[in-house]
Amino acid sequence: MSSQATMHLPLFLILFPLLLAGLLALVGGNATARSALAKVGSGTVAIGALALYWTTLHREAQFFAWDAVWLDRAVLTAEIAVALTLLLISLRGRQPLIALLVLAQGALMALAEWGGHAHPHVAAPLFVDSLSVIMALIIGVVGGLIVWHAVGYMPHYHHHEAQTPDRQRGFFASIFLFLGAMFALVFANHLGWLFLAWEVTTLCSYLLIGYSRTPEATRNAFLALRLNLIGGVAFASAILYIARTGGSLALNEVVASGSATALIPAALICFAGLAKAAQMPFSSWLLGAMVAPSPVSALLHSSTMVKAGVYVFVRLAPILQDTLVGLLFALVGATTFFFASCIAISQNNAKRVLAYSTIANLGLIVTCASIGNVQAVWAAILLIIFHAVAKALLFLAVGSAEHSIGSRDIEDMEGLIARRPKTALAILIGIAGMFLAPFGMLVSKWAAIEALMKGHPILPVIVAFGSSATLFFWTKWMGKILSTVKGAPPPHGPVSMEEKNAMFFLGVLTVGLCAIWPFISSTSVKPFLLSQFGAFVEFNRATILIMSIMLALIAALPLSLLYKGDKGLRIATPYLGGANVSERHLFTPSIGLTKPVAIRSYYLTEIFGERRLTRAGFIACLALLAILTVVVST
Amino acid sequence: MSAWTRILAAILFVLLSPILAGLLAGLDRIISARMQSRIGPPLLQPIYDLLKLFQKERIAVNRSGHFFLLGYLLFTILAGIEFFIGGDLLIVIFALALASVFFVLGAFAAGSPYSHIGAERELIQIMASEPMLIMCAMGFYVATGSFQVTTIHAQPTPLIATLPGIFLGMIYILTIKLRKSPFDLSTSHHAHQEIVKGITTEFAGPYLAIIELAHGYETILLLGFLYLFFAPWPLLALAALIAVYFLEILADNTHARLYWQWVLRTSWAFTAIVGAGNLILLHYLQRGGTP
Amino acid sequence: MANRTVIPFGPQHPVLPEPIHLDLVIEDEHVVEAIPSFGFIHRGLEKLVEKKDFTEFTFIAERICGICSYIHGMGYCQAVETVMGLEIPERAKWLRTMWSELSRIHSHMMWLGLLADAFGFENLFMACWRLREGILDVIEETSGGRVIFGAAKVGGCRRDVPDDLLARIPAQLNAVEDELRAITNVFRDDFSVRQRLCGVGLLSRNDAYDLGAVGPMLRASGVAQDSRLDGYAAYDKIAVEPIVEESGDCWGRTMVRIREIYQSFDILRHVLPNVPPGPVDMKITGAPKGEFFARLEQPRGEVIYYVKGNGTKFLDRFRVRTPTFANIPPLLKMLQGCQLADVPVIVLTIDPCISCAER
Amino acid sequence: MNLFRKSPWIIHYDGASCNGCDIEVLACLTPRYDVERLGIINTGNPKHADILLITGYINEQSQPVVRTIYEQMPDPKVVVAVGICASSGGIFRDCYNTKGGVDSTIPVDIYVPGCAARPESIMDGVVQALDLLERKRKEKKTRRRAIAPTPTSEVPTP
Repeated sequence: MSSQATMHLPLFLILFPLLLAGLLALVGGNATARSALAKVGSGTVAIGALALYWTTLHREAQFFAWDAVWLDRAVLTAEIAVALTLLLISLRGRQPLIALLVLAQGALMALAEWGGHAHPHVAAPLFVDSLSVIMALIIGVVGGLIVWHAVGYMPHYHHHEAQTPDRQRGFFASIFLFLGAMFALVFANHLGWLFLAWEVTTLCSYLLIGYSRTPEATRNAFLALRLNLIGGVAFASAILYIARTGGSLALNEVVASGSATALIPAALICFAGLAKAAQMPFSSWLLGAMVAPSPVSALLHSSTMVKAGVYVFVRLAPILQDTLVGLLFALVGATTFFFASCIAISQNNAKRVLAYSTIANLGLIVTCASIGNVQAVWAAILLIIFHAVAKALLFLAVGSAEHSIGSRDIEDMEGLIARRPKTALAILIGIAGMFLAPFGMLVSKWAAIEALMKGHPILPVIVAFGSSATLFFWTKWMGKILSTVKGAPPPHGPVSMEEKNAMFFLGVLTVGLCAIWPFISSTSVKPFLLSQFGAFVEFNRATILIMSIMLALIAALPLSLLYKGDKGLRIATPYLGGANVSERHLFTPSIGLTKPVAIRSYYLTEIFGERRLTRAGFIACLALLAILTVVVST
Repeated sequence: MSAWTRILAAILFVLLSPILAGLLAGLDRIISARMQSRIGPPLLQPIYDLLKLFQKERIAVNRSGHFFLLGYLLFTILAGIEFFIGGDLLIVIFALALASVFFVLGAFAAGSPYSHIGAERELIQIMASEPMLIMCAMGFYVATGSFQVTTIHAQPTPLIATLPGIFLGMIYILTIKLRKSPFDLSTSHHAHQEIVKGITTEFAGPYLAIIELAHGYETILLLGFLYLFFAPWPLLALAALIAVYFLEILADNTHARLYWQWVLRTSWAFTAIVGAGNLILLHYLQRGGTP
Repeated sequence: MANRTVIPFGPQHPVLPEPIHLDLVIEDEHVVEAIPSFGFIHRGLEKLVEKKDFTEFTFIAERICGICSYIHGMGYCQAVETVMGLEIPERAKWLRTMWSELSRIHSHMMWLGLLADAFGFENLFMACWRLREGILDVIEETSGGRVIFGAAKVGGCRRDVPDDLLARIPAQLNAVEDELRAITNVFRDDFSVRQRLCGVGLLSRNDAYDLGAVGPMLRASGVAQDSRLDGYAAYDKIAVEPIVEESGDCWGRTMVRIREIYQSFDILRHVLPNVPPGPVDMKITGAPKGEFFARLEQPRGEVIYYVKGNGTKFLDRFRVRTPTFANIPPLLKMLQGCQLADVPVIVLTIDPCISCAER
Repeated sequence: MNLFRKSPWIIHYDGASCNGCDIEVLACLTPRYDVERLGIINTGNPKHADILLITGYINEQSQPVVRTIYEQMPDPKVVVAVGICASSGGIFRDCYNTKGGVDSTIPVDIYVPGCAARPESIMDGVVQALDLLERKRKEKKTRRRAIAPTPTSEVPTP
């Protein structure tokens, strides 16, 4: 147990958002006060996370011994309060299944608490290690930027969706509650505390998804609640199991006890993680979450919620390593990666493409973490970082693009580069960050393939197929933005300053991370891996060099556009079978005088149809989970 | 191999590939012509064509398309350098994929319907061939324990003995990469196509020459991949490469162009069976039969 | 879904050697709609009857189309001869039959090559066209021309063919036929070719009949109809069995044409030794008065020539109803719902002769 | 080295012909004539082509098409009118919608006679076009050099 000196920051990060949530709930009715509070809050959270990172550089894990009975009582009370709230929600929404799930959770937790065995005791309920710090950075910086963006975005949202009642007070309060819960989740060492944070994020996601209160939004919010509560039941069972077997509820001790004793609770918690990380067959809630305003999607997809799901996987990776259970979880992740990537090909709604891509990438993270060897975990952590940044950027940029072109259809983004160059650039950077060498996601994907080879070769094979599908839909989208066929219709509305700021910073982060990831890897990921595995994979310097060359080349290429020496270039009309009319994309049709050419992308629905592949993916993953159940119970 | 020979190999790749690829294409055209009872062009024809294209007027639909072609060429060469200098195979594959993405984006940016359809088809072709390329690297890894070309090249026994399935899969997708029938969906050199020249439709003169040049580099690089299967015995390797290339020409001359669905389905199915099958079998064999 | 690409297909397009234009509406690669546009090679040559006298007009008629040029010229002559009540010499009738069948073979072989080109089988294209040269050689030897050879004449033939040449031709034809077997086997059996032809461009028997398809199109959908049965030229003395396939797809149409090539070889083997001696043309006096039409079987199907004379050297009206024209409605029907890759193949299976259709 | 002599790529367009010359143009590509010996490829895409072969005369509807194709070809380019219709309108000269030969619409460099033009004459026409290509390129170069001092000549001055 180390000094208490740095304990203030984590505590502050947990409590400050909660305080802000309370403040916003009180005075958030006033627009000026609300935006000021939200801005201050987002800035403080981001700075707090950065400060935490700075103060813990190269530090060992620190545990905060804090043994007070009243604290346990308080947590218990909070848990009961959350359960009651959920029960109330389910009764009001006439959702008997949800009520049943809440009651089941309550029963399990009650058994664990008063089931007649020794009350498990956790000496240090909170801790900070480099993984928590990385997660805190993501939550604080990316989450903070998203909140900043939301301040500018929400008035536009209500301008466009005039029929939606303005409940921004509750909106921002929920967001800060969410952030607080996420911080608590990554700093909690006591599984009971972790579970509380877990349930609070579930509750917040319900509130945020159902924000617009349209029938669709309400339905999808309940869907999210239902699926996540199934995971919650598994989590509660894990706690009960540990309590009954007389184990420790401290996360670090669970991990340290190894796969021989802790495999069953770890599997149960990871099952909960699957639901939260929207893996098949639980993926539908994340798609439903698209009805919420863009910042909510960004929050759920990049820095919070789904990241909580994969966080527990990374934490429990040492237990899963080299076990059949781990392999099965890895297969669920890989299968999800493959199917979600393929389905994304058939989608033309930008946010759905992003949603499927999130599901897919979380699948990859789950796969890596479940394999659990040191290199795979390294890849998983880097994937979490890069994905959070690039995906947040994409969601925010798509949200802004939606406001300026009035559609979230990818086909309507044709020629966005000419119409909204900055937003288009943000989207392009985000997409490049998602799949192109030498950007972040690819670096980690490459490490993932190498790491998975040490697991089982079938995993990288599935990943290889899935990633070729990602190449298709991302490139298609980039091409759509770049292709200048139509003339530029006038943009709808302005983009607010806050939105621009957030997109700018995230864009810089996406590109900047490519340059500084070796630094992050050695300062933050390395200590964590050393503490967990006692080993670390050094990266080949030549590889880093060639990646840097590629980055430099890509950066230098646009400079060639500045070179105006090409006076010999003649601009000609495109090839239209000789039927051109003098203007660029008009041709002489069969009937009528002129007709514009229309170009649409391929969606390959006959092979990558959503319904068919979703069913196939669900069946495959359910079968894997069934095998998993058999393996765990024997 | 010493560092100097590796650097020399990379330099030779950059300098000689266009000529080598040109000769290969010339030979291809002559053999094809003979198969069609024709005499065919001179051996140096592709090189004449390339040089001529550089002398043509530069025309384009807009000012941005050719910028992407530069990326295509640069990253193809970079991938080749990384390969011949003995670097990481996965990096080579990713750089190659990046190059292809640039090419496709160039065609998208050209904003013409025919090049757009060509670009979409090219994407389908990339999607069809990409898994096999990655599996090839994975096969080398399982067999040698490394992704480094130098290590793979230094194996004492030819890898074809342990990776026959991977080799077959590579031949299959080579047909896609070389744009040969039945897989010449996005563009092709000879036959008339429903999408005119597909992805290259809007690129004229020097820009077309850049594409041809990059394609030449890509061809040599892919043959380099195949060479690795026979690395310890260079003569056998040469014979195998000639045989494979002849096989590609033969396939080109004995097949109609097929549908994209067919191309995608068969190449995924075939590479999944022979490639992944080979990998998994090898994985278990190496573990001594104890899964 | 509204993700529809709209592109112009033609008039300049490498797989359509002749300019027609389609507004293609496609979804992914499925053709939703194809709206044709014509007129790029409309010459208005029917109107030329006012400027050229009826014997001279034979040359114009031969240039309705350069592929089945001879049959156009002969059909026109036949119509005029009927109006004028001329009975042409027997030898001329047999020679006309010979040249019609030679034209049919060369046209079908050319078509086979173009079809192969359309589905991207370059080697097959080259092979078909290489053999076709053998037929063109025969045509050149007998008439002096390759594609437009001007052998038709009102009242018979412009040229006689020496008997020793007639005796030599069967050997030449046999040589071509032997080599052709190997090629047509590819069309029949090759895996990739069948992938591209079988089940593509289905036209049911009823549709073919209702939409007025003619020629191999109609016969491939199971309707046994062949104008040669009407017995013009020397066909009344030759047993012609209409070649019918039931499948109604592109493969069926290919098979019909391939079998017709062999049928034409058989007919020629029967015709060549039996060409009777005698003159090949007759002297024409007067001018046509009255109206009539001739109905012939072209390689592409049934063609109708309508002639109306007023007793002067210049006809009142000349009208051709060409098979391609009749086959356009079925074509549009077939194009709906096909793949983009099938568009050239389907367009080609009607064996389009736009020059004929637009005149 | 005169590269255009070695690698002329052609494009063929049917103005308004009877098909006779068209199939003879195609026949040039096939084994008996095999123009690929001379490095000739039938590209089918104006943007890749050096030589435009036009068969048939020009009518109302094909005129803009021919113009478009000609404009889309990069310099240096040569136009070969194949057959007597393309040269002068030929037998169809008296038709009511004729615009005349190809030279009524775009500048023609080589005229190939014949009805239908035989493959041999078409090849002869193409071969005669080869030297023209190189000459045109040189001309253009010198012309550009002459114009070079006034690069703003394209911009209309107010």
